[in-house]
Amino acid sequence: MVIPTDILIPMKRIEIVINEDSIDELLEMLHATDVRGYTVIKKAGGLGSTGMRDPDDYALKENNMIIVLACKEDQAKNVIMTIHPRLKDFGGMCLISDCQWTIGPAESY
Amino acid sequence: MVIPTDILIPMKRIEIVINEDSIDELLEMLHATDVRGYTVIKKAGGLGSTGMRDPDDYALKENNMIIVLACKEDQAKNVIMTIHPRLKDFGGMCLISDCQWTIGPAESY
Amino acid sequence: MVIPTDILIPMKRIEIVINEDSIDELLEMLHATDVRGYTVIKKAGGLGSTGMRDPDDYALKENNMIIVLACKEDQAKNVIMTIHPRLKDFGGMCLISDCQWTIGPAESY
Amino acid sequence: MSISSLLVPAILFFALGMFACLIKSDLKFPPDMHKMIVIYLLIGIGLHGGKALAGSDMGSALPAVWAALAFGCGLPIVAYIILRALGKIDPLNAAAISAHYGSVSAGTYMTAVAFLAGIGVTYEAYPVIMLAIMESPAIMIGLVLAGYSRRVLGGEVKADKGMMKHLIIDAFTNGSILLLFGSMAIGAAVSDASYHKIEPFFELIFMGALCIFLCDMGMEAGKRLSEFKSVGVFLVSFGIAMPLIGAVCGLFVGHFLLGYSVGGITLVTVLAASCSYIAVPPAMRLAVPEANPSFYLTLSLGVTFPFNVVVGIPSYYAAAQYLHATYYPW
Amino acid sequence: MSISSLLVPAILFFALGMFACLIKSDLKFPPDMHKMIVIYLLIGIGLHGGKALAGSDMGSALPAVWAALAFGCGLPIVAYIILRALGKIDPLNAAAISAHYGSVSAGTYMTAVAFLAGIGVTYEAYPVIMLAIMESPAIMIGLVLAGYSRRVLGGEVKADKGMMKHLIIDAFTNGSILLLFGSMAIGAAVSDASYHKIEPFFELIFMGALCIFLCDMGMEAGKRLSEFKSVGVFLVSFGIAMPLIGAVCGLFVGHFLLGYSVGGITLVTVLAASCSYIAVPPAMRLAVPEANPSFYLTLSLGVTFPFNVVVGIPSYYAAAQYLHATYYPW
Amino acid sequence: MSISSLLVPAILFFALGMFACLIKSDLKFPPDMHKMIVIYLLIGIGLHGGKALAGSDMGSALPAVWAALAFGCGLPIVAYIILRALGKIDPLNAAAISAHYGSVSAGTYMTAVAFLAGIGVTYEAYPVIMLAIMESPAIMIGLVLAGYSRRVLGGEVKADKGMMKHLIIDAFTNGSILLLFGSMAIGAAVSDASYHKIEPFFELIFMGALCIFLCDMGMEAGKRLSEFKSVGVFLVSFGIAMPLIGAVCGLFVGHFLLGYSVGGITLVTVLAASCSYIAVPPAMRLAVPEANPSFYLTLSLGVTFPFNVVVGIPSYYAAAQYLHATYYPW
Ligand SMILES: Nc1ncnc2c1ncn2[C@@H]1O[C@H](COP(=O)(O)O)[C@@H](O)[C@H]1O
Ligand SMILES: Nc1ncnc2c1ncn2[C@@H]1O[C@H](COP(=O)(O)O)[C@@H](O)[C@H]1O
Ligand SMILES: Nc1ncnc2c1ncn2[C@@H]1O[C@H](COP(=O)(O)O)[C@@H](O)[C@H]1O
Ligand code: NA
Ligand code: NA
Ligand code: NA
Repeated sequence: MVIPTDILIPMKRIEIVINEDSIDELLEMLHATDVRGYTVIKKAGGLGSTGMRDPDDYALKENNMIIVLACKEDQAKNVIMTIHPRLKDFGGMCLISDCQWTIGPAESY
Repeated sequence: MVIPTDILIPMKRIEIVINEDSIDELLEMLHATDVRGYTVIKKAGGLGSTGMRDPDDYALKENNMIIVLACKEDQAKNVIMTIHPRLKDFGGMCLISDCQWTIGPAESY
Repeated sequence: MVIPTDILIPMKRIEIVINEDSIDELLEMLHATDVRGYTVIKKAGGLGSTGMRDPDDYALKENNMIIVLACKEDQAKNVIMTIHPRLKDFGGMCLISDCQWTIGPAESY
Repeated sequence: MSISSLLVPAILFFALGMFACLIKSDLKFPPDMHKMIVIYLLIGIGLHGGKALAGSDMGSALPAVWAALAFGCGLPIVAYIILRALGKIDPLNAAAISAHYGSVSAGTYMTAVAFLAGIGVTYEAYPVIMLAIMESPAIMIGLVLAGYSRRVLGGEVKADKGMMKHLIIDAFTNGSILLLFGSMAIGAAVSDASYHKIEPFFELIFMGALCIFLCDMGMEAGKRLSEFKSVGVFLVSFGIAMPLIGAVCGLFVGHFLLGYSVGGITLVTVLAASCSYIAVPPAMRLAVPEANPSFYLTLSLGVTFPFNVVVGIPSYYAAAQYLHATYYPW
Repeated sequence: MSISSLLVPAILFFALGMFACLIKSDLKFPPDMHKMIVIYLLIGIGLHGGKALAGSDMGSALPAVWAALAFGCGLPIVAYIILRALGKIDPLNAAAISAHYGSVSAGTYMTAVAFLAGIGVTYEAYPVIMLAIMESPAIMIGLVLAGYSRRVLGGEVKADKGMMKHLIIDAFTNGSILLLFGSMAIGAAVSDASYHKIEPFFELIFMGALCIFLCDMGMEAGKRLSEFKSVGVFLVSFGIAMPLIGAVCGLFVGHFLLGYSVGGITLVTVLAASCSYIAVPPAMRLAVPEANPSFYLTLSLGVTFPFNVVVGIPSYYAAAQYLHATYYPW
Repeated sequence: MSISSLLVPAILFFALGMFACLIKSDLKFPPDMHKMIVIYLLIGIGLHGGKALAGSDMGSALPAVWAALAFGCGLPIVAYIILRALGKIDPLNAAAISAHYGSVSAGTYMTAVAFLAGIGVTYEAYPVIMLAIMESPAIMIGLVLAGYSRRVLGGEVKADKGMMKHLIIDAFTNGSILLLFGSMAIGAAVSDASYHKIEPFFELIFMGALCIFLCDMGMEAGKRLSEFKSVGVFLVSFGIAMPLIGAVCGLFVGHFLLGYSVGGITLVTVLAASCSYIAVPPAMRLAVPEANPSFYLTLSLGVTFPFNVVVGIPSYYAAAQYLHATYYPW
């Protein structure tokens, strides 16, 4: 890789999509695993096993939220193992992939 | 990988950015490939070959939409081969990367 | 990989989360590195070293912005080396990962 | 009642919205604008109702309460039977659709109020109580019908008490019901002097704001209406027949049981004929996930609502007038 | 006309918005608020115009229609020639900019209405028709000019019929034009009694809402104005000269051809002098992607609009007064 | 002053909002709606104040300005001492909280105006100047207190001049302050005839719009109030005691130093007793990142604001009445 590796840290990127109603419970679980950083996108729509969700829909008003979180591998394990049992009820999806954190900002992971 | 692999399924993550005007056509194409899940983010902005798009711009009112979709590799192939010929007209971008789906939620892929 | 590789270009995906206030400076830096495409999501929330940010919060009104940008590896290096020194002040995070660009749309990278 | 008196601005704006949708105009109101106007209109109708109630005999309100409960419980059962017997609609979709017809549409009610105001007809204070009360019971009946349907289907009926409780709580803490009841209480509590200070905002400009609301609803109805092919001829006919059945019940109850004036009968009829698109859809989505939302939304927003606004209200008024003139029982 | 009569609140709020932008205040109105007020104002101006038209001789409206079409077609050509001949602006940018000057700005029109109301001057019912009609033709002329420019540039001109058709349809299903025509029709159709019910919302509070709109526009104009360096001295001068040329045409047409009162002449002049920032920019973005949007947006929002609001309107009024007093031909 | 005169709609709507939060209703107003109403209310209060000031003796405004500055500087210091001495609150949190109590809450001020209007009490034109002036100085004092606290804590005090400058500029280009001052200036500048044109929007419907604002604030306060456990008994008591201390100062200054009428004293008292939740929180978040925002937000939005709205305003009015009747010094 041409980018000097000393400014990059290998990490996991976790991306969760979930019904807005369940967000409080999910965040509490994340806080319990000592996650120190995540990013939240509200008012997302989508299609899934429970049908369509469109935040602009006049009558149904169902929103998805997206949570993106970068963390070290052992913490990722922690997160996944913690939320895994509840995912069945949350619905939505939870993806994990590899990424690299650019050193610089406060280590909020 | 420290996370037990039996709760993870290797998948592809497809991320499409597209002008809001073309979204209906794109979604129809996705539905035609039997995609069973995707997530949509509206009111995104950006820069591309056709210039800047800013959803808050007073006069131009051009929005991007982001579609993220996780699926098995063969389905990903399906999706890419289906939308590939239209991408020239859609503009925007279509990225594919590797990810892992955490078993738990309904298999909406 | 089952998707014909001649329609895919290996690329880097850079994902930056930053306080909305710093966005202008960041975008200027990106423009200076001749980045020709990026996507912006506004009004994101999140948790980080500086605490919670919630775009819907009544009193604090702090928003994150997410910038996603796909580019070739050498340009990615360019981007990272340019913004790296400023990341300490920007806060937030900057992730890099591998992805593949589907040939078709104008080459806005 | 001349033709020109039928040209109530609110209804014309509804037509304009449907027209915009028909010609595929890019006209689009911000979603938040819609939410804001709904909040405003609910508070306005509540305050006005509360003030009127404060000046009227509360004992006489009881029959209205009973009538509201009867409509809320009875109409969904009628609807369910029709859908199952005549339409061979599958039980769960039938249950979900039925629930909508026991509840009410504040938008239709307000259009009727605008209609009566436009032709200068007065009405009793009680129908607004019925409006507030009728939102919820239909949801309960919908749950019962869905449970019954599941038993009919022979599937295992997980006695989801949690869901039941959740929905019942929802039905009573529901934002729009709270706004309606809350502002009715406030309207009843405040002094006349205080009320006059807020009257310009909540009454004077009410009818104009209603126009913007109905223009938006016209677009929404138009969007839904365009899906009517996926819904089928039977359901579309049901979406017109059911409000007529409700209307007959409403006329009867309003005139013979409640003994209201022509304006009051019209409003009771509109309540019985209208069908919810605010409180019931999300509840049914949650309680009967097997049902297809595009069925009940197309019916409620795309068929019954426009039918009531454009054809129903003037007809109900004419019928009330006829009834009042013919069978005046006192 | 004393100085204090020039201090119309709407214009002062415009200045406040520009000032906020100048001192880099964090003042920012929600984008949806802007859209909502625009919807409200367009409906208000349409209803008012429709009502006035209903009471006036529709035959006499025809000259106004012709004048509107003439402005919409003629002014862009004048602008194109000036931009090409004097400014050596490249053909496609010239085409895109020109199109804006044949269309109108409802915001400028409403400010002029507020100005006239502030000093108690009446006006004819017809200019509002011109407002509604002038939105679209300029887009067509812009397309023609762009096609001509492409041929001049020698590039292959893909006869993009699809785009042409798409844009023409757009021009007539455009949301703001629909709202304007639709509410004009409604204003003309409803009875006086019905109209009085919605008047408080659409007329009584109109001028106040306009102030908030103009404050927001002031911020927008200020933002655009700050980019004028990238636009160059010639274009900025053009952004001031072109409305003056339009104004001369407007004065001439309004006085000698249409024979309107001072108020009517002022409005016709404002229409001819103003320049679109609603319907035309997205159309040109689509039709002439080679043109730089920051050119036409800076000119239209950052130069011509503030010039018209702050300097233009009172001057046009003074000129109309002078003309009316001097060359009264009847 | 009977009980029913206390039932001001605005306050009842505030209670409704808190109730909705208490029963965990899904009632939620769009965030942009809140921003829009705040913009509207600030402009309305500014215009009204400006108009009143234009008709009054500007020389007599000076004492009000001095009083505002004294409150803005003095009250945070008092608060800081109490928090440090009695509460053993850590210095930086104490500094951040203190700053809020030197600034004002426009929402509380407007509720007081609604209260006085409801019972028909008039007031001087000057308190609105105090409202506009008091927003900023407390931020400066907060910065000074934070600097002092850091020195007390012995930590290296990076003399962050940049931040200081940034915040001072912020304090004066702050959107709400600009709107308030700007519309005061416009209200003072425009002619009566012009003002009458915009009065219906900014005055006539003001009290009604305030109700919606306060309903929303009730929900916000309820949300914050539910966090009061994390804040502790001392801080909650402080959130009630501090406005009372401010009120005593306000009563004294309003009556003995400024010599206002009962209405004017009430407003001055409300200003001294109220506490900012608009301008100060973001400034403290930036300037004192070490402080816990949930402390100052819970206190300001969850404790002091509801206390002032529900209990404070009527009490301050009663006290002003008593003072005026007892120690009438002229
Ligand atoms: N395969 C997928 N790819 C992307 N997003 C998904 C996928 N499956 C589900 N989602 C998202 O998760 C939400 C809820 O999914 P579900 O619980 O399956 O209805 C959907 O509305 C989508 O936004
Ligand atoms: N290299 C890129 N990285 C991220 N987003 C891109 C990139 N290129 C284009 N986009 C997005 O796609 C939109 C349309 O691109 P285009 O059709 O090239 O103008 C842009 O506004 C961006 O949001
Ligand atoms: N580990 C992380 N994962 C995802 N987002 C993060 C992470 N750390 C910080 N962020 C985002 O960056 C924003 C600012 O971070 P900070 O400057 O550390 O407060 C946060 O509000 C989050 O949205
Ligand atoms: Na799923
Ligand atoms: Na592209
Ligand atoms: Na960070």
